[in-house]
Amino acid sequence: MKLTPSQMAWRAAQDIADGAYVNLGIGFPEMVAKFQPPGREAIFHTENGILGFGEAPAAGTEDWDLINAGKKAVTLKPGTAFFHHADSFAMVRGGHLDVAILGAYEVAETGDLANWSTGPKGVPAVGGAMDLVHGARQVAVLTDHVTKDGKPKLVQRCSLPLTGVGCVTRIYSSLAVIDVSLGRFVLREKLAELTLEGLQALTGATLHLDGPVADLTVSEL
Amino acid sequence: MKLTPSQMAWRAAQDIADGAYVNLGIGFPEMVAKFQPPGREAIFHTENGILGFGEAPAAGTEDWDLINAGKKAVTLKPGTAFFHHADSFAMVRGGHLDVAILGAYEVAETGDLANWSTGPKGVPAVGGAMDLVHGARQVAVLTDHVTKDGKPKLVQRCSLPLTGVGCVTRIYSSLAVIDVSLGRFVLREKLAELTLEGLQALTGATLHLDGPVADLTVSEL
Amino acid sequence: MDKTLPDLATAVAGIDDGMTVMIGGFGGSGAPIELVHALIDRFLATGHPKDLTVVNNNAGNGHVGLAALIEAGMVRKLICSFPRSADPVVFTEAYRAGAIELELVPQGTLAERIRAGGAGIPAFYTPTSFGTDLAQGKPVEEFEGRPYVQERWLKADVALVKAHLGDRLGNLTYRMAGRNFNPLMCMAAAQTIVQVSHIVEPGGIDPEAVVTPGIFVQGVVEVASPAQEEDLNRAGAVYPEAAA
Amino acid sequence: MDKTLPDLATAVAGIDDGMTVMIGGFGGSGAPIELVHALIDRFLATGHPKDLTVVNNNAGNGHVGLAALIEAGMVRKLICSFPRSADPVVFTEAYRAGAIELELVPQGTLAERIRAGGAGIPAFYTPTSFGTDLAQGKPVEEFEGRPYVQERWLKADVALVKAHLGDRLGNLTYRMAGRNFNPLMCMAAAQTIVQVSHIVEPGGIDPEAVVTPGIFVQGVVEVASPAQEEDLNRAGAVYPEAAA
Repeated sequence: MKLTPSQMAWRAAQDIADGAYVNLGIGFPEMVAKFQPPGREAIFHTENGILGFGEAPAAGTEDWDLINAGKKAVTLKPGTAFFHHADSFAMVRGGHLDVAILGAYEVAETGDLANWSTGPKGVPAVGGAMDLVHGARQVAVLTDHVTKDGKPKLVQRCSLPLTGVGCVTRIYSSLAVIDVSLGRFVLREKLAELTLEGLQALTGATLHLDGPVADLTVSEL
Repeated sequence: MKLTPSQMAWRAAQDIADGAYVNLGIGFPEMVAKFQPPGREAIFHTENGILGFGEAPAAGTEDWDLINAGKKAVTLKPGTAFFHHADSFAMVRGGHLDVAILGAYEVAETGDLANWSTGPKGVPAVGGAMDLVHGARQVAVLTDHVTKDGKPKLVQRCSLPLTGVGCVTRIYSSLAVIDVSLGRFVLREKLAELTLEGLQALTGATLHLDGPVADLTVSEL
Repeated sequence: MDKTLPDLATAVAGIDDGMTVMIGGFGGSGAPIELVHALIDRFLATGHPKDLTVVNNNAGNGHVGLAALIEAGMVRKLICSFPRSADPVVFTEAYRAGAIELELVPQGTLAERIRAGGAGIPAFYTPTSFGTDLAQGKPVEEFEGRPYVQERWLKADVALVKAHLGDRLGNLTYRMAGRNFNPLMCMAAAQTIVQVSHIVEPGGIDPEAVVTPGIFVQGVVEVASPAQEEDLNRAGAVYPEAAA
Repeated sequence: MDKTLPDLATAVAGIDDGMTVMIGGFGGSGAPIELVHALIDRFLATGHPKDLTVVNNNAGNGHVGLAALIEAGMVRKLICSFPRSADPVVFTEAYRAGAIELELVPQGTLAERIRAGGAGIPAFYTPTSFGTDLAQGKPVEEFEGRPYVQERWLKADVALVKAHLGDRLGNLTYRMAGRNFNPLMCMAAAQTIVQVSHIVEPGGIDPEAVVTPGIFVQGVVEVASPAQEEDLNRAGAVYPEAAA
């Protein structure tokens, strides 16, 4: 009774307007590109200097100079542009992206995001995430609602090192769609088979209501 | 008994090494490009985004998208590169130029330069001069030794608004070649027909000697 | 996605009183004269926009383009590095009459402030202008034993830009030294309106040769044979002609 | 003027112990593997250079290129944004053993610090990292009601860069997303050494298409068929082979 990563990606893709400039984080968020609704064409940005690239090439036809930030091969499309890293992050930091969709270890009701360090034991790696949380008009998170151990990933305050303060505006979880607004989680959609109480029990901070909560409906995929 | 602007430009050109990256200020300094010694090829930079341009085109063949900072038409050469203004001034400010040669209203023995404003009455115009005095390894001035009224342009302290503090390293005047070193004018060359006392009388600060003073010899042109 | 616009009048329709407008070009090279003239047409027809703050390297030359914009009385303030030209009479008279405010900025600082505006960098330090009148009132900080002046970003409501090729996604190339401030201004404005000599299909510009990626552009209008300010001035042109 | 170099050994001959070396590339794309391997060859033959500070987006992958440089014990400190990869074992082991120092920098900040180094901007402000561990000890200033972190420029003694075309004046183009940090590193190093797939005559690169103008380049060496890190790793390559 939870969405698969593909289903989360599908749901996130429904909110992306035609012509939007979008950066998709490494991992599950990358899948959002596959689920653009018919008739809409978002333009995808990758930190390593490509705007408007196409989908993955067939295996064996990769060109390893044509990769995305996750080091996966992509393809050219008519209108693709290349640029260097400083121009790429001018796009990010300068507020030119409409949407960034990132993974998360934890998201707080304050909008704080933790997604780069699991603490002092691991090798820390931040990449472009700290830049992406500033600049994009909409910073969304795509994440399982709870950890593998069943602990809430949506919390009052992050316990892990922060990626950004007060930056997340929307969460696409495996159970719900939640806006982050004025320091509160505002529930917009939840799986129909889940009660509000059931969802609250899996969430580390209070879920507020602001108007009706829709059913989170996703096709099988 | 003074050098013409062409002769000053010829003298300055003798000090430019093969392969040097050089920016020439608007006006008399622009003429330096014409007098490169045989076998040497400097690469000229202009603030408006060209590196390695060629000489002026024949009248009537100008392309007004191909101009220098003085808005004069130039030409392409094999190896010319175009770039935008931020990259152009990265070259300047980032210390990538070997030599900048500028005009002057006044130069002080401290190396201070005044060349952008004649005071509150005129319309001020600074252009790229304030950037050029920082960054180029050698900042030279090419100027008449005295004003049209016969007043010294080489002075103890500038009376006009400064372009830069302690930035000038060498002066090619209509009478002499003078280094600016440790807050002093050090005379290197003077016109043979001029006595040291005669030159000092036309100079607003003490001329120091550091080794022999050569004759400033320039062909007729 | 289609960012192409049908005509010049549509291209400048969204520019309102009091806006900050960046205008590309260095002297006449890369100057979007047709867009500027369309803006003057709008002002003559409607009385708007006025009280503009204009950012340009220069202050116009003769009686066309930016000079004509100033002459029409539309510009309250000019931010530029070099308000001199072969024929600067329009700006000079307005300035001496106190009819226009001038913020003089060193050219490299102007370029970097515009880039900073586009890149989300609110402030930076430069050696340029330290110890001069143009650094007055600005914070100074020492790094590695050398003093630097803090400069702030510069943004605009609208940028009017001239490019060479453009596609409907807004990807642009420029023509020689006509590039100058244009790519920077594309980055720094909320609305970037570009006149191009040729609109091409997406893919018609080599992805390696794109100078301004489309993300920085909101509108593209084709002006197939753009005028050069230098040619207009040599011919003694005045805009609008009726004012001659 | 001729900046071409006869071979890889000559290209890396000037790199000394303790230097800061920027190495271009994002993962394997645009990574100058042959220059890095030539540097390893020099170390194996002479014991130098060592104690290098290396600037790269990543920390190597597998046992070639930057990973091999670390494995050879030549790197004292790494400045990077993302020290993870498909096979990060070399860096991870060195890091866990305390054999290598890590300065972790957000990717956009890393790019901007390098550009600032090349552009003569000693410091700038960015929203990135505000309120996080990576902002610790850095000055914070508020502009227009929002807090920003002050970051400093980053320069190098040497940059090792991979480009596509290069001429003897040092003008360069890159290949697709192999561009990444390479043009920035060219600007920020006292000595920029570039491996190109093809050396062309001056004029062989369209002046409009030059990405790195020659002023930022000190040496160019041709490596006609450069290896791709991804291909080497899929083949299980180890450099030098004897170490396998």
